[in-house]
Amino acid sequence: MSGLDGLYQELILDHSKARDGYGLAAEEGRTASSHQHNPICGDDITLRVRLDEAGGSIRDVTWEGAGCSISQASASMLVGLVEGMETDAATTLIGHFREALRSRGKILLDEDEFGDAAALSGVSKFTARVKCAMLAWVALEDAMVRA
Amino acid sequence: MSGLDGLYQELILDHSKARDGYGLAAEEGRTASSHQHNPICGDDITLRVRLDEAGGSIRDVTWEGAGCSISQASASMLVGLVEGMETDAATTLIGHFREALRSRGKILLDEDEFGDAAALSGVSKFTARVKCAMLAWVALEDAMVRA
Amino acid sequence: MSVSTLDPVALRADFPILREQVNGQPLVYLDSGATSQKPQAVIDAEVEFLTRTNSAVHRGAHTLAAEATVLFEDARETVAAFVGAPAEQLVWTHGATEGLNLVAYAIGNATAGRGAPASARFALRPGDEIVVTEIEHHANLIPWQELALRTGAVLRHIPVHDDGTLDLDAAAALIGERTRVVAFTHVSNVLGIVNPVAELVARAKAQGALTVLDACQSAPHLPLDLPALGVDLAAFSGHKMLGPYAIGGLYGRADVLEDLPPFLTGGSMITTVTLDEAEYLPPPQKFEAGTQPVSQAVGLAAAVRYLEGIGMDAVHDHERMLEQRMREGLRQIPGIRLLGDTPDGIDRVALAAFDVEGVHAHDVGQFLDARGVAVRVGHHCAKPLHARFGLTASVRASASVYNTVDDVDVFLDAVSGVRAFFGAGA
Amino acid sequence: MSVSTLDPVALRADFPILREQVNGQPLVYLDSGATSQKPQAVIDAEVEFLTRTNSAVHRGAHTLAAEATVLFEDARETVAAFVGAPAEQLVWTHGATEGLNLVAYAIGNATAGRGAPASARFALRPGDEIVVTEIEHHANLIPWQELALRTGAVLRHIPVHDDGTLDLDAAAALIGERTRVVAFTHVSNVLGIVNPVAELVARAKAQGALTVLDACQSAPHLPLDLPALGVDLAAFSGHKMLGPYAIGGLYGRADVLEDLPPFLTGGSMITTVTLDEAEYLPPPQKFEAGTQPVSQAVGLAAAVRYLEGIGMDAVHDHERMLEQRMREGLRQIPGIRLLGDTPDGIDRVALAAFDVEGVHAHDVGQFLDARGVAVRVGHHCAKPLHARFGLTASVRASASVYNTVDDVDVFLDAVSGVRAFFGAGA
Ligand SMILES: Cc1ncc(COP(=O)(O)O)c(C=O)c1O
Ligand SMILES: Cc1ncc(COP(=O)(O)O)c(C=O)c1O
Repeated sequence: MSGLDGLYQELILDHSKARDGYGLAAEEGRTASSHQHNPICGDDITLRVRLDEAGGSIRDVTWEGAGCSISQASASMLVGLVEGMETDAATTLIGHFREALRSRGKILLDEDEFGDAAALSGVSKFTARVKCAMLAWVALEDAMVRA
Repeated sequence: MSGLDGLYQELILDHSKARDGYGLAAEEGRTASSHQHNPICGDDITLRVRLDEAGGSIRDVTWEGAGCSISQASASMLVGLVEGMETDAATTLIGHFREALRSRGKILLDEDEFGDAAALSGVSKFTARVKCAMLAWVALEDAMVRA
Repeated sequence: MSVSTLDPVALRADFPILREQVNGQPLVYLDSGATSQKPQAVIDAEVEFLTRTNSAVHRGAHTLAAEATVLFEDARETVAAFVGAPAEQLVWTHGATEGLNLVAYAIGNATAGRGAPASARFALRPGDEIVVTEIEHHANLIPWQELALRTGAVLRHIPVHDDGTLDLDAAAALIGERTRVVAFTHVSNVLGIVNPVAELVARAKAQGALTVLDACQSAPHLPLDLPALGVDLAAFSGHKMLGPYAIGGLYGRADVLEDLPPFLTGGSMITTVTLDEAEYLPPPQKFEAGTQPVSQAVGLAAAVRYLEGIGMDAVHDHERMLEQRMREGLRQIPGIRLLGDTPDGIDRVALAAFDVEGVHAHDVGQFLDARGVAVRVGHHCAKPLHARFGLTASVRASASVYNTVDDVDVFLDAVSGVRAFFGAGA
Repeated sequence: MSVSTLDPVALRADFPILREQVNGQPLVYLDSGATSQKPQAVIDAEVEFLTRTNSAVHRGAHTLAAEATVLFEDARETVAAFVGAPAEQLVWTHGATEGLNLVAYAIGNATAGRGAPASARFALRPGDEIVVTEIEHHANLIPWQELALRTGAVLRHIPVHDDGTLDLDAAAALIGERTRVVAFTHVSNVLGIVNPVAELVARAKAQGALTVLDACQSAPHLPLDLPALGVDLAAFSGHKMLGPYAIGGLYGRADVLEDLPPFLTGGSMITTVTLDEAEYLPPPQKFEAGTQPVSQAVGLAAAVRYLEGIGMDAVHDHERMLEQRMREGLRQIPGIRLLGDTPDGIDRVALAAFDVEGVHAHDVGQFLDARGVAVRVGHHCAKPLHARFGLTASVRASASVYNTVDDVDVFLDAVSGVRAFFGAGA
């Protein structure tokens, strides 16, 4: 079952339980939220981003929602990764993430750039699961635009 | 081209030109008409039957219309065949004709029963042409019901 | 092939895809509720048609066209007979979704004053009621929602008991004077329960309402006699019954098909056309605009002959046996909740949907897939039913003629490992 | 296979049916306007899919479902690119008839207040005008008649000149302020003339009218760039372009697809559904209710790759050559009247419809069939056009990539014997 282990790495199963950033923080300062929904499996997420006063960087990201372990782990991993990051850099990061996940296994996520989330590389080969992994990232992208 | 000659026997080509009974007779006594149309090829016929006073037998059959040589010949042949025939017998005859034509070549039209129209036996193998040959006969069947 | 009890191990040889491996494991295909696999005989019938006879039907006088027309109309007779109907009462569609939309739109057209004078009997007035059930597939729900929204009719829903059976007392109260249409499924694609068609039809008929049956999940699995069931209209899909994609049937009572206005319009369904108006052929052609799914009709006839070769009683017995083994096995696995777990004695098809406590359906499906077991996860196009059971998704295993006891056992063994893998429960 | 001029003799080997005999004669198939024959590559693509990957798309997480989804969406990209469009602007349909009905019904739904607020821009008011042409196939005529009759809109028709070209002066006068839709064919299936799309689109756009193109008879025969043509919507059928039955495409401008309400409703086209209401996915899924023609999409992609392998310019050149030989030959046979016999310089596809003086079209067809030549006879689903030329039926020969100069010559030789056989003329 190498395929399965490649998808569900320890780190993913751990994050899917830990769920960093779960529970929406209060709306405070420059805050924006995004609700995303995957009609195929019914997964959904509400993600909130709070920016610094100038709007140039991310104070924190919190979220709520239900979904499979990939979507939960992916949201949890995202939280640690983008805290304190410049919004421009976060947008670039999300672009790289999307590109790798849509590559059908051809592009791996770099550990230096993606930290724990690099464990999501394996999802890229499972085309039906790419949307699960993307859900939180799309929500952040959308929220930053509105913030 | 035995197939083609089997379909277009001399008798058929002759009848398609002679068109016995062409031109509708005046409505007189027990008269009824029927209009039939083949939507696939656009052929149509208006056929008029005049019965004797008791309504038990056919005085004459006349018709007008446009269509392929099979449909024209078939109408022409029908005219001579049923003149003077009892309506019941004509109904039976039409039933036999339909059965033979739908038999995909298995049932031949008997010359004693069908006269010149027996030459239409060959049509039965050409499923796309069965409706052409039937057009006048269906019109007569319908007209007799209304008469 | 004319066995009275079905030997799935022998049948499997007829299905080339079942020789495939998935993730290094032999394929255990338990997703026939979504789409069935096709026997070689069906594939061959289509290929034979395409390589020897292919041409447009009902339109040409040339030899191929005539031969193709004969094959196409013979196929109609074969498929109609399979559901107990004469050929002229079977309309070809591209599937159940199109068949159900056809009925809803035709009623909408009657409401807009289209069709023959007799079509007026189907016209809806604001306040008229359309009754469906809470367990419907979206294909037998949304077309009625849209029809109601377009016409001012009111949509009402027969509720479902906790065990998955329909609440017939509520149905009796719901179906009343204002009811004009009662649309319901023969077998739910989530619950697998065979619904009491006769009772619902009797109630609808007593009120003069039109009955529309979704026979998608029954046609592949049980002997079906639609005229005997008394429904006015019934839709099914070829691809779920060992046939090709993009072909299906809509059965209708003769007078209903006669009086309903057409739905799709175009070629091959008219008698005369001027620039401003058209007159329509009698049914079934009235409902068959445009080039028909010809090779697919021939393929579906081959599928039906294949099923008849086995015998639909044998098919049903075999699937009941699988279904019982599946449900009994699932009941013994901790943390499994079955949807529609009826007591014994209620007729069913071989389908079980369930929730695994603490593990998302998507993850369950992925875990099973790694063992070669193909099941479906999600809401199975029955969101309201899932909501009724407090879920957004479930896992569904659904079997067909080619599934064996071994398939069920591999599936059960895999399911029993799910919670440990994902660290759910103890 | 990447030749720049087409070698039909070599290509014929790819089409198994062309090895058949009809009435003891080699088959000369000149009925591609009705439906084309399929190369082995198309048949193989479908069989390969059905025997190795078959499963429901967009619905399962298991391996086969994921692979099938990838193949299905890749097919969309391939077919979309063939008509110059991005994948998300190509809606799968079951054929042009369904595609054109989709547009007419979606407009009807907008008129009934359905869809998003932006859908209101398509709503018709009584007195609004829909403009079609006198040369349309019933599939691009009757849906508009019915829409007009349901909504109170008025249907108007652009007339045709005696030589088969559209009367553009009349078009300029007809298309006005009240015009909301202009629907016309790219190439008539009776005349074979390529219509001036750009001019008609410009007139329609100047009035803010929606343009709908019937690309059925152009897609198989010429390089097509639908966005460049500027039409809002365009429909075509797979079975006419070497692909399977029961699959077709509807191209749409992004904003038009976005704002049109859905047509068929059911599974796989929704985001949320409650018992009373549904919300819809973005296009193209919004228009793709129910199980899609999956193997057929894969087959159509193979057909398109086959055509691209030849090159659509080479296809068009080859067919123009055949067309010229056909028309020149027919002109020399006494008693033949060509429909739409345009002067040189007007672009055409390889199709010629004609009347034989004194011999009914059915008889002509039968005579040709005996020589192995398959042509179509009748009104070709264009009754008003035939009426315009004072006919109820004609004979139509239509060629495709696999037809040779020899085919045309056998055909011409057979036609020249018709009148003598039936004793017409001298
Ligand atoms: C010009 C034209 N439009 C529309 C159609 C309808 O296509 P289909 O029958 O494949 O739906 C055809 C073919 O019959 C056609 O030739
Ligand atoms: C109960 C039921 N009804 C309707 C449908 C729709 O059938 P199709 O998608 O073949 O049109 C399905 C299958 O998806 C079903 O299971």
